[in-house]
Amino acid sequence: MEKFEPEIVAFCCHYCAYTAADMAGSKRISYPSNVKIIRVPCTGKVDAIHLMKALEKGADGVYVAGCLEGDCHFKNGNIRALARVDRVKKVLTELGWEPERVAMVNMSAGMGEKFARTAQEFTETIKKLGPSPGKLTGNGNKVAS
Amino acid sequence: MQKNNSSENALSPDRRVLVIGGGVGGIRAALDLAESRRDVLLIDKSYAIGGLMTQLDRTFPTNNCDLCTVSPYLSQGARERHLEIKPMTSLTKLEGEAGAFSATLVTEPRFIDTDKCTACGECAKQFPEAVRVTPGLDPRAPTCMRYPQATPFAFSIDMAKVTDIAALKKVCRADAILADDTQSKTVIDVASVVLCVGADLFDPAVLDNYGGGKFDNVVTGLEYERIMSASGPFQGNLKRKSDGRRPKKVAWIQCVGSRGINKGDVPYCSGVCCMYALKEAMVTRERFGDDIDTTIFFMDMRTYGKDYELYFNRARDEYKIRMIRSRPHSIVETAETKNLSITYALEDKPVQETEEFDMVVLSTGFRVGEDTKNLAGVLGIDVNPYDFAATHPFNPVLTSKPGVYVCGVIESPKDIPETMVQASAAAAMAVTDLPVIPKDREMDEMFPPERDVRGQDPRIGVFVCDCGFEIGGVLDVNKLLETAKTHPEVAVARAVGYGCSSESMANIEAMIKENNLNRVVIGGCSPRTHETKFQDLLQRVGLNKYLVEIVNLRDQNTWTHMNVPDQAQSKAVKLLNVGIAGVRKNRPLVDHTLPMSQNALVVGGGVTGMTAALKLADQGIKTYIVERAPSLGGLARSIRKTIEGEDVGVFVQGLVEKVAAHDNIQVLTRSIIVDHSGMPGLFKTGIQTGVRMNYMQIDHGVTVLATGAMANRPAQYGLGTCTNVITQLEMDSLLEEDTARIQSMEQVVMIQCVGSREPENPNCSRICCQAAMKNALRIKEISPDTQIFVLYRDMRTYGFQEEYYRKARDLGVKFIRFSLDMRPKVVETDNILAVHTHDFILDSDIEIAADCVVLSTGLIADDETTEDLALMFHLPRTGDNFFLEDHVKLRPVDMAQRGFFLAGTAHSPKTIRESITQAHAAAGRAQTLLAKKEINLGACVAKVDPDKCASCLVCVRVCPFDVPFINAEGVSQIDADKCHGCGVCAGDCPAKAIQLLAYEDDQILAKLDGLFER
Amino acid sequence: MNTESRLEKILASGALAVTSECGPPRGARPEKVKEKAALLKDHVDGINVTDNQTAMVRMSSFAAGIIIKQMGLDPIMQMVSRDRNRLAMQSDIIGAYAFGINTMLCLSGDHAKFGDHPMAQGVFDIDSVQMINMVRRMRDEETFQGGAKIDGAPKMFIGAAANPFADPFELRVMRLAKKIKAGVDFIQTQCIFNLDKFEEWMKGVTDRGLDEKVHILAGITPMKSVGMARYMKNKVPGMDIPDAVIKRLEGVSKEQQPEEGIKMAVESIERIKEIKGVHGFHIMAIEWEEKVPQIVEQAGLYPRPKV
Amino acid sequence: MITAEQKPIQEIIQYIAPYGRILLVGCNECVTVCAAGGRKEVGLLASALHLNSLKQGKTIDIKEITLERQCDPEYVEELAPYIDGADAVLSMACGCGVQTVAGRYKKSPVFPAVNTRFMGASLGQGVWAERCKGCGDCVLGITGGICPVARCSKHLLNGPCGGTSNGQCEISPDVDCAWRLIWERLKALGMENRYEDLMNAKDWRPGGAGGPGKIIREDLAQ
Repeated sequence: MEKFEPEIVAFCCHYCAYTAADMAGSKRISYPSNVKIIRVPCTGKVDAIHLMKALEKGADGVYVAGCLEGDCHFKNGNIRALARVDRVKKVLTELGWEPERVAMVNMSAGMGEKFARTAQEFTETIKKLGPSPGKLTGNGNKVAS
Repeated sequence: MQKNNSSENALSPDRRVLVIGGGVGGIRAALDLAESRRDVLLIDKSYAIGGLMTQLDRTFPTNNCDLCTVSPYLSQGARERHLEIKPMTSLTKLEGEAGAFSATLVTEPRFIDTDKCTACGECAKQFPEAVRVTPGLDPRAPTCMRYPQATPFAFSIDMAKVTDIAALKKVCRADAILADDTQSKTVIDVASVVLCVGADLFDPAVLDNYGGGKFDNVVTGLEYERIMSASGPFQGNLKRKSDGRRPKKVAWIQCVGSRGINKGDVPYCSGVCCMYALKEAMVTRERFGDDIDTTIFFMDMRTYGKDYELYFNRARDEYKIRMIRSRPHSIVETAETKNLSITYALEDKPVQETEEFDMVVLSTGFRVGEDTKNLAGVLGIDVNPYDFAATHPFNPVLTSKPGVYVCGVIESPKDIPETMVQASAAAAMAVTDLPVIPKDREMDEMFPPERDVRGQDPRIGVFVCDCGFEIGGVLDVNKLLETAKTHPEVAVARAVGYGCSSESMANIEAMIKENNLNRVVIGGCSPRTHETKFQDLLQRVGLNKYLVEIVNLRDQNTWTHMNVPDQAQSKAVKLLNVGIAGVRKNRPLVDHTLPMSQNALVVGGGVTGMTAALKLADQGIKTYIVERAPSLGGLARSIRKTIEGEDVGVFVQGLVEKVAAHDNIQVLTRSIIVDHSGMPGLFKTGIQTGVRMNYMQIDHGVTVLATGAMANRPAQYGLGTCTNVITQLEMDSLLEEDTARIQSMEQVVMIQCVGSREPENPNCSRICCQAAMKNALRIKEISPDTQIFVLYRDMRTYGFQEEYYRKARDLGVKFIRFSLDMRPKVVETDNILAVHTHDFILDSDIEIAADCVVLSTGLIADDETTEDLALMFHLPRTGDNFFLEDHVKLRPVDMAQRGFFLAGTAHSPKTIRESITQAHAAAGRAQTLLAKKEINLGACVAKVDPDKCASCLVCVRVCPFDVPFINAEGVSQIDADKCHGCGVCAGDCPAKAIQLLAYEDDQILAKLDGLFER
Repeated sequence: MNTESRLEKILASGALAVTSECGPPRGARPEKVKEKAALLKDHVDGINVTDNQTAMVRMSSFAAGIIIKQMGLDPIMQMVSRDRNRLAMQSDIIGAYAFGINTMLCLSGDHAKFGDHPMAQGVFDIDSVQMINMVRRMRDEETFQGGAKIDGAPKMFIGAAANPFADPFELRVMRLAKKIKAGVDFIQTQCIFNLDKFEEWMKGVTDRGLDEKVHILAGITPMKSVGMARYMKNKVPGMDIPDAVIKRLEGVSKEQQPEEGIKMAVESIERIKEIKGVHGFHIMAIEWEEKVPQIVEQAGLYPRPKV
Repeated sequence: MITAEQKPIQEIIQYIAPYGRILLVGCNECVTVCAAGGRKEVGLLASALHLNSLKQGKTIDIKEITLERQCDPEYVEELAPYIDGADAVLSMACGCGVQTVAGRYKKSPVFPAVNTRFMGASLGQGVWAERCKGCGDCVLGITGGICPVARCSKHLLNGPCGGTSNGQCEISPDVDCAWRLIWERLKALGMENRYEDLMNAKDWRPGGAGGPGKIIREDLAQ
């Protein structure tokens, strides 16, 4: 079997996680190229539907990366994001999908290493889980929308 | 582009500031002034601005590409409306006095009309000898521009070398050749002058023992930078000059020409060479192979800057760079291999060693150039024995002549961050010679009217930077563009070299116009750093600035996946697809603005805080000083003398009185900050003040953090248990108060790095070596017979402090090195102190009886204060709890959170003089923000669709800032000027009636589509 | 004298009345009812028959009441508003009366949530006060709640519960007044452990002269063990158990705790006897009916007067 | 407001399993406000159903539409252009909405995607509590504005039962004893004496005991 390379989407907040990702770059810390970042001003903007749609469109895993708890640039956007991630986990569980395919992580802008480590760990988690249940049926990820 | 002629509404010339020197410091000073809406003339004798930094490959401590780091500032320089740049120009006469100088300028002929030149390069191709080129190792650099992002972006002709002027004129399709261009002389009125000419680098050819300029494979640090640089002679490949082979073994020799007493040497320390050698060695191993053996020969490792010690530790421990503490005797070249043998002696070995290397880099330092010596005469300023500008003991940017200020290396050797601090400080000082700015001065439109693109089908231009090696070295940009072209809506897909260079920007502008593009995707650096630049570009061509998407191909792709180019390539394809899919959905948006509060809050009432407050208050800014202690003065209250011998107490008292008397300053002592809200330009901070802790709230546009640091008092070496073990601070007092006691001391032992450079506090405290020298010299003055022993790890008397170190040795102070694994022990028996240590030179343990042991304890962050404030203000801190500035290199006083500025020891340990400089700099930077008078809130705000709104109140409840409300129409209303743009409401709205502009759902979903399509 | 109720007669005589209770079995075994009732036979004036106590399904109080009645004893039929609407209640009341049951207790009933059918819909068509009023009108006005005349009205001696310890405390006397207003004849209180608080309540009752209008039987429960005391303190709603009670039980060995519990119950009765307005005792020995005679005897309430 | 919550997703999946084209209809009234069936929830449910069909290897076509109000025929009429393109309708409205849709489009199977719970009030973000039983004979005027029918677990009309503990209902410490609240309120209003007024057995007919409720306003009805 061909080696499974998951597609992973990371919604990163501008002030912390996205900056941390840049920081990882400037320190030349490598992490799996599977992770593709979508920048948002605050993880509080990341709606449950964005996570669901990412899975629907073909992501094998999605995570939201925000500021450390208590350090959100917008006070509590990251707490809202966590609640939404938890809700999506519940829906996935009910659907028989692995809830580990979505996650919330927190880091500060300076934590380039943590960004890389998180990306690495999440990628490994998804590799262990295997391809998204939506792909196993050979149905592709094409969904009428 | 650059503004050569003053526009019609030009301001009266007496308001101008003349900045001499277009290096990074001069640019910073000029930009600060221009951003504060002061007219500036920046002159540089070269044909393009940028100075030394543009020739460097990467900069410490971030190891970023220098060009990439500096280029945003350069092109900013070109576009800033209050700034005029005159290259190839020098000052020949300065008359008059501060506020009303008359300056005579001479501009050399360029023979090229910069307005017409498109830098197509035809002239350079056909007449290479006549076009002025890159200095450095190899005259035939791949580009004939001095560097790819040159400003002004135009060539320059050396007419003396032109044989056929007609032929030259013929190749220039832009008709830019000015064959009869002549030297021109102008006399202008200026209010003040900022001198920022930097210095030359020492030419090691004058030394006979290292073969500089003689052996092919012996290069200077700068030449090594050029060799590694993507725009250098070998296109960024590390090669030996002798045979083009990649070296396997490279050595750096420190202090070449510096800290010496021999022929050609100068006694001072150049301050930057240790760091650049470490950087060059690290980059060598990182980029050219970790099989390259790298060795640094040094006397003292002087990594005294903020977090620099960590950098040194990384170089040694992670990059395995070999460190040899020795000043080599000589280098001998092997004739056939052109390899180099270095002969050196180790501290503890009597015999000399010899070792062969492929390449040797001489770490040469700064020398004041001949031109500059003349310039000092023209300006009429005093200089020190080494021709650097002589400056005020408490303010290093003040020269002996009122109205003339200095910054950067011409003041003393220093690195880029310190130059940036001084540049901002000098700019802030230069402003004081100008009248206070009238409040109603309006900004006028800089950009043409916007094209209406609504309803048009997307026509997307995709432009990918190769950024030299940074992107192009990892990705196949052309292949990437092929994929981009397959999108039907992509009209143009081009590679643009260094996208942020003026040339590429002009190209992109042209292509947008030519192809009638209405959407742009830039593949290059992080949008965090480069988005604004390209948004400006769009505005210049009449497109709304939100019609661009920046795809982060460098920071988040080639930099992290440089070792797996195929993965980087496929990720790049996807990221670009995301950008293309996303930009299709971008809509033109309008930025919102709010009037800015013109008040300033200075947190901390020490020397730094008071200095910053005075500077701001003098400019008519209402300034609040919040100080926790019952009185002003801070840590400086406990310091008596500076190393220069100045009385600190008198100085501090003077400041306190000035602050107290100032109409624009309100001092709040016994005060703490308890809450904070608002946004940059409109902050609200709650303060509990006075004995009764009354609450008050102040509005302010900017905040200066000057909370200082604490004197460290680690319980080491008997401190706190043995009476005669004291700190340098206590010795400083003792020297003023009890001369008799000093005279009674037969032997004094000083121990350096106490509580610093240790695992629990890994950084260097910077001030302790000079403090030890200061006190040692004072002891010797009072009591010449007292024997002084200084136990040190590396003496870090950087810059001109080196003189005091030398003087101390001359006076017989004994310096004994120790290492962490063999640290000294202080033993007290029957009230008699003795210090045991290992002497590496004698290679034996020794015992020194001491009447007094003085510990150099340095400064540590006030963890509690910085933590409280960091939480309240949302500010980042370093690992050792100092505040962390936005960019350690280029923005050393700006915090990442706009509107916050950092100065003094809250930033990192530093001397009073350095703190004062940073205070001026912070005040200056704060003024640039306040000068804008209004806050741009951006366009990223929540917008309610009243037709969809169910008035459910969810937005009202979840908004972290209580902005939404249900209006008279019965639907939610979110005022754009109050919205912070977090999008929490949009994420929770059950009716999907709220969208966050610029991040609307369809935009995010389109990006996901882009990622997963095909 | 309104009814044939033995309890009413005892109370009318001025003697202290004693009642106890008997939970019907969770099955169709009449002998279980008989066994329990036999234990109480000579020592009480009436036996409460609980109605699906704690919302657990049991033999109906109506049927168990008949069994007890047929033993020649005096059942007090409990009826909760949880399980029956007004039609069912009234038909059961006349049916019970037809079998000679002449004393009943009107209750709201524990919420179904606590029982073995938590999913059940509680009826709560009328509440306990309204039930009292309904039964009184059936007796005194000989009309159904809906207004129609009854041919052969049930002459019930009407009881209700009162919990002096539930809050709001200040409402507890008023609530009693309301039940009196609705027509209640006697009250059985919640188990009393906090005697001070009970006295306070009784003072409120007598201050308003309510003791003249209703007979109050003080609820007494002997503690079997310290574990039971703790459970009741923490888990049973509306229960007020002072720490002193638990301490006292903790003070004796496990084997001696039942005896100590009985002793405490007897001491309580002795003290409550002195309180003005208390006309009797309702001894609820939960799953410990065999000890009721001992308590009655030790409290000096034996032999029971003949009426 | 009518308060509802989404049905377990597996139940919804069972309903629509036989169908390939689903018209998923939200309602912008009560169920939007209680976050059970507004535009956002419609999107999320559609996405969940897509994820499910992806896993099953099936395809499902879901048309999402959110009406202003599903309990008004005029708004429900807006579904007409889409109804033939759907094999089944999944309604996220309360029972009233589901029935209005089912009544209008008789040929289409209409399934509920939410459970209608109660008439409630919002206690804060994300919290709703039952406040009215629709008994048809409001007693709030004599109970200090707190409804014993809706808020007393036993609908007691004449005061608290004996199960009140620390002011809370016997069924849970999280439930306020309605009669404690009524009493406090009456006291605050100086209307303590009201408490001893006997409240007679209630006539339940207007609240549904008399058959399905219906209101006809003669002055308005056409």
